[in-house]
Amino acid sequence: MMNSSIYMAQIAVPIGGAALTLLVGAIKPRLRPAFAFLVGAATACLTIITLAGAGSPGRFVIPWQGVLNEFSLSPDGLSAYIAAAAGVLGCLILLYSARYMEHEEGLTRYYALVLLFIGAMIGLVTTDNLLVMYFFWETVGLCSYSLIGFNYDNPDAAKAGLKAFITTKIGDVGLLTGIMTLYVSTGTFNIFEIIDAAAGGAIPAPALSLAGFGFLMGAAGKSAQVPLHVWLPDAMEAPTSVSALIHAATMVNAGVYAIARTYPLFSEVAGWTTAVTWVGAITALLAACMALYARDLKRMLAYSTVSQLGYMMFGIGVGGLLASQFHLLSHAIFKALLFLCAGAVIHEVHTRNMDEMGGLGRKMPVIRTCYLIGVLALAGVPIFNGFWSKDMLFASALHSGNIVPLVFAVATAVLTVIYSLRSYFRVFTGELSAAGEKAHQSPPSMLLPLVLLAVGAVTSWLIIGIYSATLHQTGLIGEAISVGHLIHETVQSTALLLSLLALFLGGAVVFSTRKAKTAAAPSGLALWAGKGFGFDQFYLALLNGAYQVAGAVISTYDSISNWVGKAAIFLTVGFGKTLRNQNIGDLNKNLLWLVSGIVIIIAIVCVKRG
Amino acid sequence: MLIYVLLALMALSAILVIFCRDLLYAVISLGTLSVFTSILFYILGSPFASIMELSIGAGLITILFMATISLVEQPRVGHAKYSGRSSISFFALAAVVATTIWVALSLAEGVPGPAAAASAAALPEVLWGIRLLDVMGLSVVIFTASIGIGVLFRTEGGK
Amino acid sequence: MQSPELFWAMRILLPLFLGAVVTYVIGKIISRIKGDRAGGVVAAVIALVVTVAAYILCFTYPGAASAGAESGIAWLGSLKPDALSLLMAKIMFPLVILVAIYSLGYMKDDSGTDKYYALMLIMAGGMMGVVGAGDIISLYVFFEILSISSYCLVSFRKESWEPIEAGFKYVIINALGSTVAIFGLSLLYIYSGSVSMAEIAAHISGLPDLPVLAALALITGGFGVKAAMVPLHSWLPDAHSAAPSGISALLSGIVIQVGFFALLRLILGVFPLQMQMVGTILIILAAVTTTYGNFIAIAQKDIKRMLAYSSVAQMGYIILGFGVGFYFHSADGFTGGLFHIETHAFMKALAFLSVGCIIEKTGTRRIADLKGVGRVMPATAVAFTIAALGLAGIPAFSGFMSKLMIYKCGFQAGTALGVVLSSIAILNSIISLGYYMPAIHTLFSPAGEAAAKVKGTVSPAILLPIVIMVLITLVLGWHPDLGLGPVNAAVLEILNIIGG
Amino acid sequence: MNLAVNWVWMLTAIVVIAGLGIFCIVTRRNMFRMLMGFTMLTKAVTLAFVTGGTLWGQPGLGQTLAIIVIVIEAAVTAVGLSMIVNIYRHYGAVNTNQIKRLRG
Repeated sequence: MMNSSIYMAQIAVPIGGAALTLLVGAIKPRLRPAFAFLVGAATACLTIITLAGAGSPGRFVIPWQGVLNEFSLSPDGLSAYIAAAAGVLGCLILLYSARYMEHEEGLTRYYALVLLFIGAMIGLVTTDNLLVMYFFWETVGLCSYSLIGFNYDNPDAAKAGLKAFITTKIGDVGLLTGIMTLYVSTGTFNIFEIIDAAAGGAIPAPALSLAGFGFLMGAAGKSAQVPLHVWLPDAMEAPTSVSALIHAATMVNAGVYAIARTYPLFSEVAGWTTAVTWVGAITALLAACMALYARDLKRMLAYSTVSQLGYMMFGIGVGGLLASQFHLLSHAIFKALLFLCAGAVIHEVHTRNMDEMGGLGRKMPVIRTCYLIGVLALAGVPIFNGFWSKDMLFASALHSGNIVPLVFAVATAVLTVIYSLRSYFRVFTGELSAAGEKAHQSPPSMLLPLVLLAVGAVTSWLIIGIYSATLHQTGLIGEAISVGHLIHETVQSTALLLSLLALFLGGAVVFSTRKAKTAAAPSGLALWAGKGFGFDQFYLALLNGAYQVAGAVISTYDSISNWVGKAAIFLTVGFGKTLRNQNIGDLNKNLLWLVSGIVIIIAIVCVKRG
Repeated sequence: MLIYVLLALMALSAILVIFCRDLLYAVISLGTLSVFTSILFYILGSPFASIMELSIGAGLITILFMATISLVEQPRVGHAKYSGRSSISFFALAAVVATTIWVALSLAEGVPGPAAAASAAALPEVLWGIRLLDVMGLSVVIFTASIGIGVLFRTEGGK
Repeated sequence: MQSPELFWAMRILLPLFLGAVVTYVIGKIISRIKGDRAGGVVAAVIALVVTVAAYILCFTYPGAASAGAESGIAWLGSLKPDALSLLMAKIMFPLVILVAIYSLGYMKDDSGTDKYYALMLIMAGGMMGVVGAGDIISLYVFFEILSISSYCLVSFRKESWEPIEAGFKYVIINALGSTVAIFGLSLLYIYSGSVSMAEIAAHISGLPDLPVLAALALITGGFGVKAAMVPLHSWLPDAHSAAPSGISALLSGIVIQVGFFALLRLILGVFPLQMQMVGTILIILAAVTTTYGNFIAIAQKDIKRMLAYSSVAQMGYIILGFGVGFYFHSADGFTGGLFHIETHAFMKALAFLSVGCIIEKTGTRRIADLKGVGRVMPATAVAFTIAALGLAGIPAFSGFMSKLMIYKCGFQAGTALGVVLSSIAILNSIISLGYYMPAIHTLFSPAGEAAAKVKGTVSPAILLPIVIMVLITLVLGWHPDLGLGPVNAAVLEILNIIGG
Repeated sequence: MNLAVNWVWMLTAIVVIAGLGIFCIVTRRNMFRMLMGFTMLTKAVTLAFVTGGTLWGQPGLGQTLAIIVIVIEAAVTAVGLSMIVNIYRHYGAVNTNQIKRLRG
């Protein structure tokens, strides 16, 4: 049993640090990065320390009375690891920011918001009070709004922030409805008590299902699931370090967490798991198609985040809580790695268009290696952490018999391999582009986080034993599995075939078409694939087909979502304008309205009486 | 009987206020309305209210209206230039008629009989006794109105 | 033992009204001798001393212990203050004090500020009279004191056309409204033969049904004008946007709520048997009011007008709380409504004060012209942002807490109607983001012309109230219980009356 | 005090005058006439109070209430009239047709 004040500290340190950053910014602006990093490091240490006690959750309560009831924290296995991801990755991102952001304006705001973001995320996952969770949930939203719109001189950035905030807020309507429904049925905000009450049948079925779908809506908003994912790609206007923070460490994990947390509560609700599965599967496939089509490096990574989040949702839907959460951790590491690499590249070449990059591998060898590791993890190549978790996801889906969504997931895996490897080749191999002429290796303080993350991407799956044991102890999964067990299972399972198939198909497409795309001397494997198999034409056609499909999907989807968004805005504003035009400033007309209002009241009275 | 005549006259002068063309005649009709009201008050056994109505309603307010109308120098604007009057008037008049009928019918239901024996406290006792707070309130109202009119007519250079 | 009536008359009303006279007289003398500005400062200081003194005195309320005590003075019988009145006093006084401090900086170049502060005190006294009144005539008298002083305050800057046009519309519409209300009250008098609310309530079950309901409808409609229920609201956007910003803050923050309070007093005092009916009317009006206010605010181009329409929408929330409370007999509804009055008072006042400061510096009120103001006036713009986020009901700001209670009461009712009402309320908070966020967005977007005009710093007299209100908004957002004490007492009072 | 009055007619007259007052405020476009409508409406209220006082044998109370209403009416009318003067100074008109700048 951990000393419980440490739970409080891991929230209080970053949030208090955020407040102090304002002070530091006012007194000694030069010290801001160092100070923020120290706070981040302290937070990271605290979150890691709490991991040890996560198996037997303590409950730490500050009596808060009244509306909030109590400010209670109970970091169990589920939350402790997400909190640790937020803390550690946040710390690395802060280290990276020191150099990456050094020439920007408004750094006080930046560091304060990043620390607040990390603190709020840790608070979000560690509290067991749904209302407090909602508080942090919205705080995270506000932080993301301000950080995405950090460069408010850039109208696109400001608009993207606004879009992120309002889109996620639409999802929050569902979440708040869900929370209120649960509260009213059970009289408590404590999620564990609610789960117990639901098990005892205290919550009527309609209320439970309203709450379940409300939570799904909230999660879809926060975790960028279809159809509320539109904000995430636009959020690319943020500085890259912020993107890494949002995509890997904090914001988007919240939705997946909320669904995982309430899984025991809603799993019996009719249609809920199916809905989660399908939302996840469709999101995964759709976003992968879009990633294939993207030319902007960060945009591609953003779509890939949406796609991977779809996997996590899909995993929860098919009952693979462990797989899903494990994938969340893997994804957090490799996606942070990819974003930070991308940031380093963009920092040097000053463009985000992959067509204008190329051949950077020679100029930036360390980053090349790190990016390659990230890409391999994303693609699910064996040994890297993404492979294991993805394989577990497939295994869970197979186990639960959700075949059609599984087909979606495998198709997504194929596309993932294609776009991720292609991005590597386009950026780091081939001829050196004009933009890359002046590129330099990044400074050590930016490379250090990359190397650490790369090591993590290779090795993080080894913690599966501890992780699953913790989840098992907190009662979220049936049985823990050890590393050996994991390897054994994976090698034996049918899912491995699916993974490898996806890898093979994707790899074949990439390598066979590399030659066609880049006129440079083909490397060994592509030559072999192209000439040896003679599949060249076939794969090229396949790729073209995929491209066309992706193009069609994205343009259709874009036009639909644009149309819907525009229609909603048009209707709202139009309705407002119509109302506004009603008031022509004529006193007599207003008085007539007023008198008719009184007559209406009299009429209501008459009707009600009669 | 006199009461009914007075009521009819009141209604008539009210209609005159609304419909007569000349604004000055409208003001005079308003004064007439006050005078009739005041007579009615007297008949109903309320001499003080009657005097107040006569002096304030028929006197002060009429003079205020007259003075202001002469101040804006548009005594004969009449309502020749009304536009959109027909539609508004129609609806409003319909609303008035409907409400009147409804109210009259519904109110007829339970008019209390004249009280047999009520505590008939005289006016001064009531006014300076139990309603003293309201009288103080009235002095505040007058103070407020005078400051307010001072605000609206202040001549000092403003911002 | 001091009786509540005597307490209210001597410690709340007397200081305010007497203070108004003193403020006016001394302010006038000083401004004759030393000039307008000095007179204004002196008047402001006297007004501040008076309000602070009355505020301190209002904490000496002996509470429930004195509830049965008789003053022995017959004419004080027309006052009947209770916990509800005390709650309003505790909201109003800080607001008036802060606005008076703000006006010290904001109105320093205006003439006739001696009258301004006197009218402000009278307005405060009128409000306190309305919330403490125990019979229908005193209620009406104080309501008219409130109305007349606010007419004159709205048109205070008579040099430009806007306050005058708004003022005239305000006078006509509100005069109509309050006269309709007193007409309804006169019906009550004709049928019951009494003007004391307690006596009317005692007789009301014996009265014929229709006149009572007619009176109820007329009173609701009449006071509803002051409470800005749609479609009785049309004066509000004009008056609130044309008034000096301090007065806009008072009008939006507390005056329209007092208008509703007049109605509430009568409902509680006279019509406890018609709860369902009242609930129905209020729920319908509230749903319409909130939705209408939010939609029309989206289309506004003038930032003060936008805030004024947002007041309409927020008033809808308050009325919704009470409507649900009456209809479903739920204490949570009353808590939500009263707490929203409290939080909204400070948030909306904050919004108006900060916007007033921005308008004064930039000289424009068009939202589109305010680009980049957030960079040259960061503190004020951040204060506006906090107010707007609070008004939109984002957690961590006080507005969320009060709105949460209003959402909760709908769900708690357990019926489809309750869930629908809560959903309407929640959806409306999204719609409201549609105008708050673009405004914030504009303030912080790249600099425009207006931002270039800003010169000099904001005076401390303007900044101090803004900072205090920011603190209140943030603290109540995290620890609502600090503000819930008086609210709970008031809710208990309501439940006592309606027997819940 | 027992006058041979049919109270229903009395009430009807009150309602009719009030209705005419409201009608006048709503439909007339001349500001003076709008204020006159308000005055008429108030007359109906005073009459109602006096009627009530007579009806219940409380002439003192009825008169007091009527006096209160009359004084307030005068105050509001005075403020309204000074508003009209100011409007005239700004707009050169006293007709609501021309006072429509605040809209939307």
